[in-house]
Amino acid sequence: QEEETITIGGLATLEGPFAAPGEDGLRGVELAIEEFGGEIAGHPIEMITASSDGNPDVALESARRLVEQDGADIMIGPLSGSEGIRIAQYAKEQPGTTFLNGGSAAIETTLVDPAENFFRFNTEGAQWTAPLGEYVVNERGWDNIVIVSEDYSFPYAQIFGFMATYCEAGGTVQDKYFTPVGNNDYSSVIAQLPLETGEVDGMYVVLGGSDAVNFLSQYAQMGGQLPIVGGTNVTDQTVLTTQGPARELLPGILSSGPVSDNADLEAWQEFVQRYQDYFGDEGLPSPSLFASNYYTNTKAALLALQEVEGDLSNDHEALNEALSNLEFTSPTGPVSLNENRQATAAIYINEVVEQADGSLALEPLERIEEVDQYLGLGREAYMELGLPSRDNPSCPS
Amino acid sequence: MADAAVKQEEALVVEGLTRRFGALVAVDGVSLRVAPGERRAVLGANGAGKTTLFNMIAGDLPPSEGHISLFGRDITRLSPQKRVLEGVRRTYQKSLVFGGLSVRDNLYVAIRGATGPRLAIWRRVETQPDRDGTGPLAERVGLADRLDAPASELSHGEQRQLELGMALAHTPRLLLLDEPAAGLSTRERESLMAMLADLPRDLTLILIEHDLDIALKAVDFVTVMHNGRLLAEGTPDEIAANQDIQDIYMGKHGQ
Amino acid sequence: MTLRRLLTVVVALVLLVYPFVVNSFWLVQIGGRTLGFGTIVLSLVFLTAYTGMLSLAQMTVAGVAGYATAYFTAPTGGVGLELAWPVALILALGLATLAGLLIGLVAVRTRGIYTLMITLAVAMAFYYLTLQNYAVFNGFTGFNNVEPPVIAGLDLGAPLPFYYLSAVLAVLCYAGVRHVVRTPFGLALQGLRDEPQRLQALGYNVPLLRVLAFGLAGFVAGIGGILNLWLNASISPGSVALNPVIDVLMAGVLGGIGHPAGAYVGAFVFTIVDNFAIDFIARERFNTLIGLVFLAIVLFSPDGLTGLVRRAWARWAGTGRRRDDAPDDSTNIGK
Amino acid sequence: MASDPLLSVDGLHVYYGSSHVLHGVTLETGTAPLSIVGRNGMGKTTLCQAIMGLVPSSGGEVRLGGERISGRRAFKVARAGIGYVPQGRRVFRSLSVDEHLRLVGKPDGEWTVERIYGTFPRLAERRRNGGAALSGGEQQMLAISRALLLNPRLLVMDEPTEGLAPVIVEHVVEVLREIGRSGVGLLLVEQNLTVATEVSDRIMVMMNGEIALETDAATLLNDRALRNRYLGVSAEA
Amino acid sequence: MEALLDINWRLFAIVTLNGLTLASLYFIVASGFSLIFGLMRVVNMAHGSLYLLGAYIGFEVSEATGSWLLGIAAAAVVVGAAGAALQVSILSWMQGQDLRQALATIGVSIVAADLMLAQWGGSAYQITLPGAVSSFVPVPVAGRYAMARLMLIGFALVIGIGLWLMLNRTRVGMLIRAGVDDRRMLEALGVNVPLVFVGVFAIGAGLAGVAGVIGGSVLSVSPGEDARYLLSSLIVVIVGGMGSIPGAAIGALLVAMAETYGLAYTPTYGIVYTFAIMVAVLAVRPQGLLGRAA
Ligand SMILES: Nc1ncnc2c1ncn2[C@@H]1O[C@H](COP(=O)(O)OP(=O)(O)OP(=O)(O)O)[C@@H](O)[C@H]1O
Ligand SMILES: Nc1ncnc2c1ncn2[C@@H]1O[C@H](COP(=O)(O)OP(=O)(O)OP(=O)(O)O)[C@@H](O)[C@H]1O
Ligand SMILES: [Mg+2]
Ligand SMILES: [Mg+2]
Repeated sequence: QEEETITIGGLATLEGPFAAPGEDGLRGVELAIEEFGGEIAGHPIEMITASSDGNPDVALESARRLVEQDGADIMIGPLSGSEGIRIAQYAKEQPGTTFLNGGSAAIETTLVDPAENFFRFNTEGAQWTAPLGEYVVNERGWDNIVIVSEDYSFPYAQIFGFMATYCEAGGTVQDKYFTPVGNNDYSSVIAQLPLETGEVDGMYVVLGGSDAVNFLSQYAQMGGQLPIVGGTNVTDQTVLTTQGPARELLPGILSSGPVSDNADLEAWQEFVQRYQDYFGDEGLPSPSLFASNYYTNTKAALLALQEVEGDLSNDHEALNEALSNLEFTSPTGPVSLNENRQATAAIYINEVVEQADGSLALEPLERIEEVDQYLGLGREAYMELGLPSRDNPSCPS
Repeated sequence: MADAAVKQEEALVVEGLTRRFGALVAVDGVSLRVAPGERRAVLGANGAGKTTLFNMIAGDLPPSEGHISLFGRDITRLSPQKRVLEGVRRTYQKSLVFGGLSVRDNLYVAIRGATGPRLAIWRRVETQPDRDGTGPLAERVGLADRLDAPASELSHGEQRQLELGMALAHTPRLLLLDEPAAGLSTRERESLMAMLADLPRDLTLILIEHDLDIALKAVDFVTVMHNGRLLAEGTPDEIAANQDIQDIYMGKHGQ
Repeated sequence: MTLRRLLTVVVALVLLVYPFVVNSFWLVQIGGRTLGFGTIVLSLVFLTAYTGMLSLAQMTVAGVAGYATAYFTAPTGGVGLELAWPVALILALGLATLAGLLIGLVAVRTRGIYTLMITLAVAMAFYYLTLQNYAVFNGFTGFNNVEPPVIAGLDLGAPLPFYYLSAVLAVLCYAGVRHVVRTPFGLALQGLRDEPQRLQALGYNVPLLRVLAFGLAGFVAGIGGILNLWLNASISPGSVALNPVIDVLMAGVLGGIGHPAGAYVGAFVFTIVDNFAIDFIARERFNTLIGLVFLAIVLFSPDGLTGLVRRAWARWAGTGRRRDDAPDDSTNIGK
Repeated sequence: MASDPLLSVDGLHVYYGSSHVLHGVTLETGTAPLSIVGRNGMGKTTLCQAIMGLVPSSGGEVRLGGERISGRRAFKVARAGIGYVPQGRRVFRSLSVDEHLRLVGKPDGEWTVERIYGTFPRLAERRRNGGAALSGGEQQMLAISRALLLNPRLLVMDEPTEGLAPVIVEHVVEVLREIGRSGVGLLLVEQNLTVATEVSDRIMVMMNGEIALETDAATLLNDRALRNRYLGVSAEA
Repeated sequence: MEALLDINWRLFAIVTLNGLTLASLYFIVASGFSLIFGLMRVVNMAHGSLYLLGAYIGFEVSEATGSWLLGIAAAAVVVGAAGAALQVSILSWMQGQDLRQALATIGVSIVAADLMLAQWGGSAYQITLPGAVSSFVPVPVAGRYAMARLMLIGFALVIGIGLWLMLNRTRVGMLIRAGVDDRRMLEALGVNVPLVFVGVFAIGAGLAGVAGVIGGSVLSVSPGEDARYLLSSLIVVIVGGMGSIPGAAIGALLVAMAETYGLAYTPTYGIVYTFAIMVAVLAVRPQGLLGRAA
């Protein structure tokens, strides 16, 4: 007989510059539900959505609407870092709902006083970049770099992860340049940067979206030739789908992150195939990082639901228990959670390449398995480092 | 009379007052002495500098040179609103009324401005004791039947009447009227005359007016300006008889 | 019975009964937000309707109160200073008033549309400041976990108490504004809106009045800001960014920027549209819908929804419109 | 009628919101000047504005030389040949005197910028002053000049002598008489009875939004009772 | 002492050039805004949207035709027409009610932003410059400098001088100022004021379109740029004085210089300096540096 419907609320950024990634994230949710035939143990699964514009206040408002008004049993989202912190905090007010992360990657969400019913099956910003620091020292032989970054928490986390292993491996950072959010003319920063290798071996750039495009093209305009490693956002879909001359500057850039377009991984290819089949022209040519993260989290929820046969009694006691112990193969490989309900998973080191059809894609150079929340330093040592900021970390000189 | 005593007695003393707009000298070294209770007219062709003189006395324009003193006190540097508190009130040649407020509220703001406290915030205007003053005031300027109309809906002439009413809200020591009769109909001009005659004797009045019927009848003394300078001073009869002034200002009217 | 008296009774009843007919979302997120956000809008309407100065910095002033409350009650990551909550709240409201006064000082010699531009720029300056400054504003992250106080066992953060707290404060602010505009001070403000030179010639200190008006508006916005902070339990630069700043204006216009009641009507409608527009139109394009609704109001009812209602009432009652203390056509405001 | 009158106003009604201000005004005028007098707030300005298309009328019509102009936009009314001197001067504050005149002036035509400067030498002296930086009387001269420069068929003047010095008033009276002689129509609203009667022989009195009386200058000047009744004048003028 | 000698003059020269070229871009964007605001007292909050639209149109056309100049022309025409349509269909109904017009344009900008997002997505676009300008020119002290950026200065000069001539050497400028002072009176003098206003609005909008193409070539465009350039235009005009073209130039210079020097020497508060300048100017001259007293 028909069981009670289980409602999944998808929260993503559907307004403003991050609307495209937000929409792709929700495609991930839809795809996962579809994969289970829209039903778990006789419970029809219904998906409802709400939008934010990247502002935590708005994200909270939408989450409340999904949970308190529309009665979402399970929440998937949100997309960006500070929204995630806010939603994880809201989760504590709503023990009767299970929250899974969407795409957000702030460290604090699952590190500082984490909520019992908030789960993140994707890796976060510092995890994404941790392997890269080591890689550039060991494989590229760079031991002195400059960093150019936007001045807010996500880039801090990315630099934090990167430097944690980079310094350990013997690298030094010549200088960090933080540019205020909202700036788009980088010429005056560029005037201070080395244009060619010499004393400095390379540049680590953490700028998102059009800022990355602006920076890279202005740097090239001024004749800059330093090799570039990028934060995860420098090579995401919004940048790779750039139109115009800046495209030519992207191939060759190194970066790291949880996905790689050309990964030779069965789970990934299967996911891409499924995505392309289901969405056809409506979706992006290839699923974005956000589609993958939302998909992974939704899939985790559905797997756990399946395990408990849709039992949501007692404030989702069984479901939350199942989620905590869940291990499965996501599009990027095996995932599991630690005691903070934060994923441990694989990270790729990628290089941007131009495909045969002219589009740009991430080519995997290396895959690092089981990167955990503590970046392999162990909880004690990691907690010693403190939270990332402009000045933390800095390589001991 | 000793000089000091004269100073004491003058209501308004203007000395060497000058105002330049770029190269143009709108008011050029004008000196005036107006006794308390005197009614004085300032006549002069268009652009002679009459309004500019008023602007400086009332503080709306800083003078380029010269001094102004009121009842023996130098007010040259005082801000306009301080001068009001010293007892100066004026009307504007172009009516400035509060369009969004009713006639009654317009008058009430004027009454409050004179007596204070101006920024009282605890009691509503309806329960303020001095609110009653608005009725008689409106009566005086012929607006009694328009008390509740918003000022923006008054006709031009009615706005002139309101303009006058706001200046009369409180008996000032020095009243400056800039063409009070302009825009008034014949009937309202007569009321104006009557009202001017009724003003308390200790009030000092200076009047700019092109309507000679009013200008010459309502005053004791006339000052004539021309091109920013003082051209002549005298009783109305003397002025009316002055041929130069007839030529440059009055035309055949004065004959 | 006049429209006003009838409405007063109806509104009072609705406010009292509302919590018992709605779920927690409608109680807090719609009701609480309408009242708190509406109070911020009220400060804008007050300034615009009665002083002719359209300030887009009201969200900023509210943000100052919010940040101050957070700073003094919920220190985060080494930023902040824990104080007893009454002290914290007094400080927060004092700082908001001060911020209002300072913005008033900056804008004191401007009018109408020029004030709008300058206050918008001030608002954006504050936004960038909060974003870049870590010592006081904790930068991009801001403050999280800011809970309202528990007084004598009553948790003001719980939905019902929070709602009533918001309602009481909103009613007080509204009544306060209605009162002030009919005092000599309020009349002087309106005089300043219409003809500042004349007001000065009547013995009023015009710049002082302007600055005081901003200060008063700052105080009201501060109350709204604290309610807004508690509603979200946190504050960050996003709370004072361009979007929320414009939201205040949008809500004011929706409700009618010529009358204080418009503030809450506007805040309510805005909150509803903001939350539910996504249901009316496929998930991508609901911002177009919001924009169009807003445009339609600006085009067809310059005095907003309250204006519509008042005109409808006037027609229905068959009488010529009685003039209220606020000018009926807000079309000229801000000129 | 054989030929259409220059201006005919027929049953004109105007409302401001719910207040009825013009109650069916009817008048006709040819090239001979016509003056309208009346107490404050009787609707004279409203009539002028309604003729110009600056306030909407809700009944009746206005014709210029037989051509219906009511309902048209103000600029079309002006182009049809009416020059308007508004009450309260309404000069453009950010235009200099010279710019005002050049804005409307045409090189050909009866009135040229040079002729204006000849007529009002004061304006020539102040040609660089901005509209807001003029004395009241200078503004009034400018407002009159602006209308003259259009070289209209009909001049509608709303209290054009307000704020002018007596010599200038005389001068304006001269100019208006000359205009009357040159075949240009004139509708003059005046508070100054002397001016009204000197310029035109035909006088209308407006009261409460209606033409209450039509008479000639001599009658009005000589009949105290009549003046008293319509204008509220008690003493002799 | 040592520190003084230590100044990196090359850096200083480059940063100064950067400031100049950024100022040029700001001026180009703000000129249309200043024109519309100064002459018609319309605070066109959709100016940023027109900028963005111009950039997208310029991109499409120059990609399709391979000609950058055609891109500019198309943007000028299309965005100019869009501006005219905005004036005719919405703003003319509320002429003289500046607040309402500002609000209406806010509404328009919300809708426009959403529709452009639907059409062009969230990616960053860059318009290909003609080959000739993608080179370097030697500059004393600074070493060498990108031609593309220097080109901005040229554009700013051309646009600035053109506007100045239009406003000060033709009757149009007079007409518009008069229309703003007292629209109804101007109509009563026989001027078709609505038509004049549509014309001005089209020119102002067209300038925004051109600015979009230029900005999209030297930097890039993506959603969100609309608000950014609206804000910069606002500040430029506030600082420089409304309606004054030389004022806009000076305003742009001050704002851009503050931003670039700030970014180079004290990056953290670079953006805040801009606002500090604004407040300082206002405190001394509320009508802006070259603005006429209101
Ligand atoms: N702000 C100003 N800038 C430049 N010139 C001005 C300014 N204000 C007034 N003037 C000039 O100064 C002269 C004196 O002006 P004022 O207003 O005092 O004349 P008035 O005597 O009152 O004339 P009227 O009788 O016409 O009102 C005039 O010629 C006028 O053009
Ligand atoms: N905008 C308006 N709204 C409402 N009522 C108005 C408006 N303008 C004028 N009135 C009213 O219409 C009536 C006629 O006004 P109008 O200006 O035509 O009078 P007038 O005869 O020209 O008077 P005056 O001699 O004072 O200029 C007056 O009672 C006035 O209060
Ligand atoms: Mg004068
Ligand atoms: Mg009149």
